[in-house]
Amino acid sequence: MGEIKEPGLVEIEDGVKMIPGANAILGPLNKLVNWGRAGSIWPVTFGLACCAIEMMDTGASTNDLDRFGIIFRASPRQADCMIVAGTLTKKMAPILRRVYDQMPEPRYVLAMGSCACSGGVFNSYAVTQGVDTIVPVDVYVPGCPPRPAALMQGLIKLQEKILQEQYRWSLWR
Amino acid sequence: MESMEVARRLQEQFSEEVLDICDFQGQVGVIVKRDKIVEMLRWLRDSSDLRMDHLMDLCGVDNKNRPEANLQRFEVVYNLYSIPLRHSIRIRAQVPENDPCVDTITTLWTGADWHERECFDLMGISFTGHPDLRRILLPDDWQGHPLRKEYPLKGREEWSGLVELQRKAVELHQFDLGKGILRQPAAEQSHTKGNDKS
Amino acid sequence: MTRPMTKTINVPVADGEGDRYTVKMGPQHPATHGVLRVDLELDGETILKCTPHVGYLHRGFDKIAEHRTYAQSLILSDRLDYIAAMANNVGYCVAVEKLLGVSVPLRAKYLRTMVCEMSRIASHLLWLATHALDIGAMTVFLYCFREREVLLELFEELCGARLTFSYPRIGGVRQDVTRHFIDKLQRFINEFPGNLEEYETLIDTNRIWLKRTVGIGVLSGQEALDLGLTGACLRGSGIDYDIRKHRPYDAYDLVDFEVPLGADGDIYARYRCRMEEFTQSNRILQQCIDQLPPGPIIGEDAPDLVMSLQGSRKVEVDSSRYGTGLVRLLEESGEYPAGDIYVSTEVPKGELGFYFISDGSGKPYRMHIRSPSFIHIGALPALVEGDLIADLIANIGTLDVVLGECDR
Amino acid sequence: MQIQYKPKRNLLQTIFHVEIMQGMALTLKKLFSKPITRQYPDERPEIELGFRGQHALVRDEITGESKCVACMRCVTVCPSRCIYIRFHKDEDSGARVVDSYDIEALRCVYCGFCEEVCPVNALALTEIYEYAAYDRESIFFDQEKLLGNWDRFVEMKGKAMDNYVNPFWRPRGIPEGRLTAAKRLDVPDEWTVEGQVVGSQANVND
Amino acid sequence: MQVIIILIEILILFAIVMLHVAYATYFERKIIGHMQVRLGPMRVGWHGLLQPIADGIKSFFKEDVVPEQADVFTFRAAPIICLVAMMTSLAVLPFAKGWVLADINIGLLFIFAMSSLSSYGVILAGWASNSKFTFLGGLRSMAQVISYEIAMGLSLVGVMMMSGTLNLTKIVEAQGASFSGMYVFPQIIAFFVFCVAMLAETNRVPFDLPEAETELVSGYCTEYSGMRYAIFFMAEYIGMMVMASIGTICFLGGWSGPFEVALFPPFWFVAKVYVFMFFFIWIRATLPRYRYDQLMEVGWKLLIPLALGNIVLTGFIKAFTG
Repeated sequence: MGEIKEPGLVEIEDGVKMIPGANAILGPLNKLVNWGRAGSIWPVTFGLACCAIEMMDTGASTNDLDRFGIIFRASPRQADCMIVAGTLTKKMAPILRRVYDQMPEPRYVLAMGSCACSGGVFNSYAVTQGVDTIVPVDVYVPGCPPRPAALMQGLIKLQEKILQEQYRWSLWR
Repeated sequence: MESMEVARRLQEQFSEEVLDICDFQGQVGVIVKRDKIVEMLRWLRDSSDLRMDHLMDLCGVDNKNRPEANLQRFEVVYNLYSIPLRHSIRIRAQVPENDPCVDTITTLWTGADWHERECFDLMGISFTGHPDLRRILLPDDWQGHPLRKEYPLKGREEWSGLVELQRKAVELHQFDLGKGILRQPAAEQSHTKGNDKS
Repeated sequence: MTRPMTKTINVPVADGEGDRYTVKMGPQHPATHGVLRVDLELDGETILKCTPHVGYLHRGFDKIAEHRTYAQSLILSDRLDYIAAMANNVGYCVAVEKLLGVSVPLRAKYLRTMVCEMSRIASHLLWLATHALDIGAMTVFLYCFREREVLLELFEELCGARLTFSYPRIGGVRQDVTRHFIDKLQRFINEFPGNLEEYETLIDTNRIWLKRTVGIGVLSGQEALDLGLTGACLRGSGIDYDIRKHRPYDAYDLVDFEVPLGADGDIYARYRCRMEEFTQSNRILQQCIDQLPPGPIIGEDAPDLVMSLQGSRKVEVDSSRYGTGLVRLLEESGEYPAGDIYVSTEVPKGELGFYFISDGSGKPYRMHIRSPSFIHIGALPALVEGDLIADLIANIGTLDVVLGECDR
Repeated sequence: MQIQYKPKRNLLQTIFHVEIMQGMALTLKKLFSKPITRQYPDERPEIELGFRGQHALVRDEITGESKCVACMRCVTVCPSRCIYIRFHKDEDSGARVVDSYDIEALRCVYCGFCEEVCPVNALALTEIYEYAAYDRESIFFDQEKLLGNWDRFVEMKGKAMDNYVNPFWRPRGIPEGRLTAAKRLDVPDEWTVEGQVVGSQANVND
Repeated sequence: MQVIIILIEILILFAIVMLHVAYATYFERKIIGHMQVRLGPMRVGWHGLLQPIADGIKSFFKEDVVPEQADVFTFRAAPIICLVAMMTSLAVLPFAKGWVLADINIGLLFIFAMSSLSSYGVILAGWASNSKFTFLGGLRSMAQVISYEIAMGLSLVGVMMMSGTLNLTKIVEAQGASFSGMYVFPQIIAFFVFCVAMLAETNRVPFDLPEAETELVSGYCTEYSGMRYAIFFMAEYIGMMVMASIGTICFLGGWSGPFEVALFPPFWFVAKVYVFMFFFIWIRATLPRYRYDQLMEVGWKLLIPLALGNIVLTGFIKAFTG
């Protein structure tokens, strides 16, 4: 377990880092980076239950997520965002965490549907009550399952969130 | 053939084993002892005028709070159907609490394999002679059998794997650069009431 | 920058023992239709041993149902096989009606048959879509979703939700159909054969498709029966078992349809069976529209949504002020019949059975669901051992499994 | 019924890849056909009456408050148990007064049972579905938020709200005699038992 | 001075090819989208025109993960090998008369050498990631490239026999001088073999087994993230362009066309390359995927005999017509 070392960066508040005195160049660049990220969110296919079907439907012709530059990647290494679509059981929780850990920064999590957000009707021995106890969640999309347009609205919300970020760059080795 | 007729035939053949025959909404169940269950089912499957070749369902039941008298603590229920002759029957094998085990019927139907594993996993009834009796739906290191009546809906204590995971998640959250929300599972929060009182 | 917890999943590439090695496919894998995990022991690409692991979506349906009334548990059946939720709803209601001895009006029966068949088409469309995608034909996937979307919109118009309908009620259905709905459905029925032709143009006689499906995953009728397969998987092997014909429920004995049977028992035979079922379902839909009788849509003796429970506080409703509620309360207050019952219906995947034990309290004492997918995944090793990895994918596709139903 | 296979391709068809050419012709044809994509958020999907979306408490036009009478039927029927009502009895009239009405929307399964059993049509699942949020708190609805949701819904629907009938307040095809007084709303003819759609070959005398 | 000019030329070529690669992805997503009755990228820029740029920026600023148990040096080198090999083969392609970086005598052979070299990158990537899916992907790729390299080489032997040279410029010139103006007509069998082998060499549907998404997750690049994945992606598209260029040069008559485009001599060349690219995409939108052993069967039992037969046939025709 190592410390995060980012030479030259100063953390000005939680999660916000900057290089002192470099605003003039980095400001526009920051915008550009955020624009690129917001315009090309590649989610990892993490379909668990009912919501996965609506997620597929969102990617299909009628709604077409490709319009937003969103294409599903099978490998978490190439993904930017994880759409947790469906009930997360306790048996599945370690795998969710592992997939999340395999994703490179910057990474986002979108909890889709009641079950992912809070466990939903399945308040039983086998179901985790919300994925946000396992991974940090950026956007909650309510619905059971949310209709495709609702998922798209969630993704637009995520884009808005990305566009407001400040200097969240990981280093390229 | 009528289901009642099948039940009678079974009683004639295995008079020692059959304890009772019950009829509810047109469906006939035969309550039997567990000892000769494999022979009984084989006879039902193979005898030429019954030919119950389709095992529809197999499940375990916990009889703890059941009003009917003379039942053992557990029972294993077999639902059979004959595709060519179109009749069905239900066999209820009684299983005592102190020795919850039944002979496996995977020798008769390969498909019974997973049914029996499920029954073992959730009800804790073991099947002698089963080739691969492991937990199937729950993690291997799970404690208890959820479908028993004394097991509460939400379980008694948290599965150790999840506790460990949530601890790790909190520990690793400091390395996340994003602003996602990680909820502390332990702290009871006002917005996640979940008023399931059972 | 060092990051913790970013390790590869696997152990070193060769595990000793010559060329044998193991691969764990899933639970997060694009071809496993959800969260199925398959452990493979491979020699090169040949599968020596295949062990499916399920339970990653086990939510404890049986236990939850013991803590809900019969009316409330209806919503659980939505989430069983979420691709054909309507067929599950109907299956659940048929079982509970038989248990409680509730009768269903004829119009409701026809409506149920209609939505069941719509659901069958929707489910088979998704099966075809994912099956084709697994084998690599991605366009079929999107064409299928195009038609599925029409059906989902129809469902939405009927009951307000796209996937989890909760449309049937114990003793009837929730909403009547409108003229607009019927017209839209009629248009779908008319256009559907043309769309079927489109899919067939892309894959049916395509040489690559034939190479991937003919003679792969062969099961004889006796083997299929032995494994407990039902639905198109069993009929593809030539065994005539369709619950709609064997033990008719709803209006299936009033409509005319045929049960397609295959002979070869391979993936292609199962594929053709399901393609034929599309046509038959379309026929049933047309008959349902034509024969839809007038009358009530919910029975006189149907229990209330707010079911009273034996020995619990009665729901306080001032009936003089608010009438008798939406449907009649069981005034006997919790006198439910006690006994056990197994009722199965033909859902798109196969035989879906509900085993209920009632102790007369208004909540099921025990509910057990016999789900076709559970049995079908159990049969996977018998289908794939000795074949290649690519055949495993095709075989998972042909079994048409839904993990929500398998794990419950 | 035995299934029929299409005839096997002959040598010429094999050499010229006829079936593949047909497939390619189809995709090429589709290239020039009109895409069916609905461009959300510019074009929104048409939501049918009775879509089960965001929760709202109906604002009574006269009092400006919620219509809820705290009969607890919705709490009783809710399968996911996400409705929480606190009330006390008014000492003068004996009527119940609602203190708080909370819905944990993240736990809700949108089955619509609550609006169906509500005797006074106090609760509705509106046609609003876009309410994703960054935190849980904003999707936890208390009474204020629920009434606000209703206002938002009224604003969205505009004038059409004058005779709004939620299909779950007054399910289609249910005879009037089986409904509470408040649920006997004015509905289109088609929704009544008398005006229902009947098939052309139906045996009416049955 | 000469060196500087060449360097500038290389830079220009590099920039143009990169832009083409970026927009080839856009082209593919649009075409495939419309074939599937949807729209493809629409919202990043006008009609999604800035989509490739956004993808690039995102990839560039993405964290680069090297798995702990991977062979770090090989893992990092593999994508570079792929890209360099593909880029190098661009040097010998004549885009128009005189528009070529290195007009060498063994142009065709050089391209074969380079495209085989790039498959080393794939194999190394599969091995170095130390994951089974990538390993299987790498193995599949190796076997596939070896088998189809032969078929492809043999299919072009006919062209060499007719033109009598390996120099790409001269092949085009010889073609222009021939009876039909294009070798696709006399060499129709070779053209068929070439097209199939081309799909296999570039790992495209129906031969995309090394990266078959539903079987091997992402195949050999499963463990790659960020920029390194983007490099693989670029290499694949450059590979497609190189193959399309060879097809254009050897069968469709290179830069020659019905009329000269005055200001932009490579016009016909680029147009023909895009026809090939469209063909790639069209196939991808239509066909399912072969199984691994069937792929080998097609390669060894169908394509190689066909190509050999074509050589014999060409030889006879050559011998009798002089």
